[in-house]
Amino acid sequence: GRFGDYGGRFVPEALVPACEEVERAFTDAWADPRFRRDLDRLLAVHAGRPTALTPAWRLSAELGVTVLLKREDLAHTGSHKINNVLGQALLARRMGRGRLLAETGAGQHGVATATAAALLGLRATVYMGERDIERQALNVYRMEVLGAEVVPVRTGSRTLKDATSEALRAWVSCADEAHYCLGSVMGPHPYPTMVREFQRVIGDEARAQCARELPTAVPDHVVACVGGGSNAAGTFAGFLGTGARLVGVEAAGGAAITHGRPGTLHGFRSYVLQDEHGQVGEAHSVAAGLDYPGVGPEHAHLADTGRVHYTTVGDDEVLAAVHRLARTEGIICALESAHAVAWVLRAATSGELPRGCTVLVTLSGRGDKDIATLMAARDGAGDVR
Amino acid sequence: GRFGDYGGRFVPEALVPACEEVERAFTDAWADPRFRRDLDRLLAVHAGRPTALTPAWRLSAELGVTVLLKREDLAHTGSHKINNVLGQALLARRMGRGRLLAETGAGQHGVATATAAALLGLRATVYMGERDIERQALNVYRMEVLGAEVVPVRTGSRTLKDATSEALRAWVSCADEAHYCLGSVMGPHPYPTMVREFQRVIGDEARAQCARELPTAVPDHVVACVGGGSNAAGTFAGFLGTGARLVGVEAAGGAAITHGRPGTLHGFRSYVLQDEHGQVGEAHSVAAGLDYPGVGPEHAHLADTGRVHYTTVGDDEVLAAVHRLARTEGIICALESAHAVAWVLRAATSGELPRGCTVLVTLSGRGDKDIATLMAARDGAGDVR
Amino acid sequence: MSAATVTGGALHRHLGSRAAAGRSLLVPYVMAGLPGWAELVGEFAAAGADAVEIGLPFSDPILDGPVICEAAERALAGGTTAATVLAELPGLAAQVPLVVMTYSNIVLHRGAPAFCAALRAAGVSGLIVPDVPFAEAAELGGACGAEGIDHVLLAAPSTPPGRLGEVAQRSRGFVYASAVMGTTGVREHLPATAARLAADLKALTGTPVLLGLGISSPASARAAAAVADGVVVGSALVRDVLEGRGPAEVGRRLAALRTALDEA
Amino acid sequence: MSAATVTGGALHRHLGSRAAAGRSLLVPYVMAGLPGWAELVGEFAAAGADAVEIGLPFSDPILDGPVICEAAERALAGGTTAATVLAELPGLAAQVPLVVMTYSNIVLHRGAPAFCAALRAAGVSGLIVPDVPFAEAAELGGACGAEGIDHVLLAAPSTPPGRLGEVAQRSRGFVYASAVMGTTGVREHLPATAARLAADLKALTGTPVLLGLGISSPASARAAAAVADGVVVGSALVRDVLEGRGPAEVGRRLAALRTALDEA
Repeated sequence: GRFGDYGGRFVPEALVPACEEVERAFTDAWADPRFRRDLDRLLAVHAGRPTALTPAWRLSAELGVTVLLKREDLAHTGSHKINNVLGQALLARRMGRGRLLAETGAGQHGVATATAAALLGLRATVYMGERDIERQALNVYRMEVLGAEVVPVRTGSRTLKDATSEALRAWVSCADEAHYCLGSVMGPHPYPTMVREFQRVIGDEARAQCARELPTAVPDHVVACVGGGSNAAGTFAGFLGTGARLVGVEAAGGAAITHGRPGTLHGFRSYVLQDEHGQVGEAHSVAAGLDYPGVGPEHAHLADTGRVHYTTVGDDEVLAAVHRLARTEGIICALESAHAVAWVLRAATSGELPRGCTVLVTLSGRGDKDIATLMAARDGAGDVR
Repeated sequence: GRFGDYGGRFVPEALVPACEEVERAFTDAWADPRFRRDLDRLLAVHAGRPTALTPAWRLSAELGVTVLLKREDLAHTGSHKINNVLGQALLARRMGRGRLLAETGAGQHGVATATAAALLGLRATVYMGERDIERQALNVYRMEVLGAEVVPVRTGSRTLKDATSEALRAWVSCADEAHYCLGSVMGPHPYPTMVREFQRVIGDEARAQCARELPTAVPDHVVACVGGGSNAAGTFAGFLGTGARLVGVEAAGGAAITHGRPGTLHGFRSYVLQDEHGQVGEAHSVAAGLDYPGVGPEHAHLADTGRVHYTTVGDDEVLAAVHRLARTEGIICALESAHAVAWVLRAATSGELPRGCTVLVTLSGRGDKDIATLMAARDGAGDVR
Repeated sequence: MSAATVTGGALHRHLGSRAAAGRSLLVPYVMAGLPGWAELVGEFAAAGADAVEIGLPFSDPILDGPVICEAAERALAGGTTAATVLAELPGLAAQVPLVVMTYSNIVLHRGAPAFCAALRAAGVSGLIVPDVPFAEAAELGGACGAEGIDHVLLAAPSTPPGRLGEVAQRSRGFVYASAVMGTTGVREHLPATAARLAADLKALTGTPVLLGLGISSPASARAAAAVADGVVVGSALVRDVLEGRGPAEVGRRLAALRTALDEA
Repeated sequence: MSAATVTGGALHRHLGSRAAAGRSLLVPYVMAGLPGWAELVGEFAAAGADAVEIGLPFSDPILDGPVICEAAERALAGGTTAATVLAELPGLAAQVPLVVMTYSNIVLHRGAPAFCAALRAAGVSGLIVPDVPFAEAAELGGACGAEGIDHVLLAAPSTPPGRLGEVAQRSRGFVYASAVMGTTGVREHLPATAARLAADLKALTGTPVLLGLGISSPASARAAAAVADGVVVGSALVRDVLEGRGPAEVGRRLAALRTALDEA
């Protein structure tokens, strides 16, 4: 349950047995070829895996750098979130739980959870901040169409951070019948490890695909955006054992690693954005999925050891990256994913990415959910592109 | 260019040479292994093919019928439209055309065309009825983000039918530099044939996947929705040579085959919804993609010969089908696709689909675009589900 | 329909003899069903039209630009149908041949033979169906021939030489030479594509070659008459009607065109 | 921290001797930073509290229900920090031991040793950190021990027998027995889970076992006292404060609970 100084299980004693049970069940399931086979089959026939690896031909030519895109935007429900929820939903069924609890910010993990619950005949209860509910009415209704109950959270800033707290609180009172389907590589042990393992399919697939696509087999750089950090954790998991340079890109307004300091939040110790008194701050990013003041504990450790380089990009670069990728490759990626793309654009220009090198970029999701945000950015600021 | 009495090339003499050139270029390209290889690679690495074949476990159990879903909703841009536009965009480049013209109704084909154009470095001009532009602002902006120009069409009903007429008119004046990237198996020869060939990847994949998934290799029934009819044409192409019963499902309010009579529209002869004076009618369906008063000429022929059974479902059944599939399988399909699902629900209940039979249903696209429509239906009518 | 058996009807003879006499032909277009359209036929005859094109409105006119599209919409909104128009035509006692222009679905809806018989009964002597190109024209041409209706074919700047010859030889009444790659509409100058197409066609047939699409001003009509046997004028006149001008006033615009042609 | 070396501090001795004397213990909760909170400590002491729990507000209190969450938000909005609260505590001259309750990030932010030293300097004798469960408590327990602060541990109905024994033996001051699987909040009746947990704990330790979470009424307090050594009462009192009741009035609610316990 530890990654260096980070991780752990900082939850009320009442939740410790539930966490322990998840840990036992996951360890057991992950070692069970039948569970793995069932999950692999769900990922293939339902979620559409493997997702494509797309050579970004025109962008590569413009940058003088070979860019490969790992296309989680093509996965069912539109992002990598489905990998994790299918794993946890199968696990919940194995544990005899009839219901999933989940937190959600913009709604992507909530939709994914509702999807997995419907598929396996489980009930789903999704906690969502009242402000997010107002801002993301379509995703709320999508969850309802899938049969999930969406519970408004009215504490604190009424956004993702508070929804997560509320989901943990709710879990305390129903841990015997419900599984908490946490959405990123955070929370109390075993979640950071478990979610990474459920997401490592991204990195494992990409590794094999790069081996077919690249003469060098392994790309020189592997880049992913980091909020809680699950798509990055899954991507990096496939390349930690290689010589690839790994780069995690945080939102400038929600950069727990770059601007935070060690703390505990939502059951784990990691870098956390907080004020000088230890109160946890709110993150602010144009990408709702990166609006989280903490970061998965393994990322904190990977940052401390230097194995992964973490950096930030700002909202303006991110918006420009969405447009650039759309016009060169015909892909409107999620604003979250665009952080990784934005870093590539910057690094190719600055020379941090030398000409002729190869870069794998994980596109964690598609940008359909962000069109209204892009329109508002256009209308609000003429210089967005 | 003929399917029995249907098809042909009913366009102004000025456009005939352009159609002939498309025909020559397509015939040549389709016989060229390099073109096929290039297209197959684009479909794989960019569009995410093959798309999954999903056994609908819970729905099958409820219905007593084995339902398999061909998941075009997982293709890039969210529907089968990408198959055709990648083919035509590659063809346009081969023909030395620097620009694509396209018509669009709700915007799906327009977005797909803009996507293919961006990917191949072509310009795109998309004709869209003024009413549709107002109703589909997000898709309009999506096209603009992809670099396409969206031209409002102000004639007639200011919807898809008129956008198609306008695109044909525009093509007359720029046929030397632009390729008309028509979105369905309609229009003048060679479009109905060409688009079917570009879409047959749906049926070919599904045929091979069924052979792996089903003990009988071939499903007893193959079902697809029919507006212009491209996803159905592509699906059926893979099964015409088998013993499968083929079913095309039209929208009750836009059922050219079921309620229309032979006529010419947009360059081809087929079944057309028209009044007693030969004026073409407007189609009305909750699914914008089926709001077309004509149908591809090959479907007209397949209907006359009886090889395909065409039938209709109404908006209420369609809305119910979206909710049923969402709650049993975790898939919110497009309202268009839900027509095929709705027919399966009805036929399984009525006994038209006997217990234990196998049914392949093509899900032509995902329902993200329809969430606002679903919400309006819920708010407008309490009995939608 | 074989080349040997196709002979011209009344329109063909009428226009052919006028052209042979050195007259520049002028064929104006009337959208049937717009206010005053019936009177306008008489005004046009009086103003020097050699024939009048009667447009039967269709819901999806793919060769027409914004002006004719709007005219068709208005006519349809007013309840105009092929039947109502054809019923009115005999009462006009038109002084010039009438040529119906409409789209293939209107023809197909009744069936080409019945439609052509109705044209004949209404006193119409020619038919233009712009979305039936040469390669699709066999059935319609046969039906026209059977009723003595002259089937006017279109040629375009893009039409390849071989087909241009066939169009030129098969077209009856006149050959409708599209002055431009485009739709009907008002254009300032005679497009550059017009002269070559007209010259090519005239080299291929003795049937009058009329330029249409975009010819609207006396200057462009004059320019067209210099290379062809005459002009078809549509949108400029229909625009007048849409803007509320009465038959007499629209007739004066045609008279100005007549004057320009006669001076050419 | 090994079981052998951990001895109790002032809180431990104070509560232990009172419980041994047969008194049902009553520990009310005050959210520091709310209006009148400092006076409330005195009122509670006067009304018969055996110790007072001082809540240091935290932005993300995952064991707290709506009442305490709202209280924390209000306190934080008013500028309350751990430092401002600890600076005020010595001035209260509290007549009973003070126990700070806060979340781990507030402790970790200064570092556990520095935080515990600050508690000691402020005259605090106990510490409850609900999101540091037993398995994570070693570092914090050591820091508490070094400063003579009694580290109160929580047990829950879900805590398995083995760990229950460890919690019972390591907890100092009292054992905080969660009456229910849930968060802090006002509940009508003593949950059914409470009695068994209290009995199990009492069988494992001589340290007083106090039931908390959801105990709000004289009736439920009396029921709790019948199975445990006393109660912790939070949300019912904090709700009074949020609703605008003054220290004296809130003190009277506590006095009623005191009476109920004494009659039990």
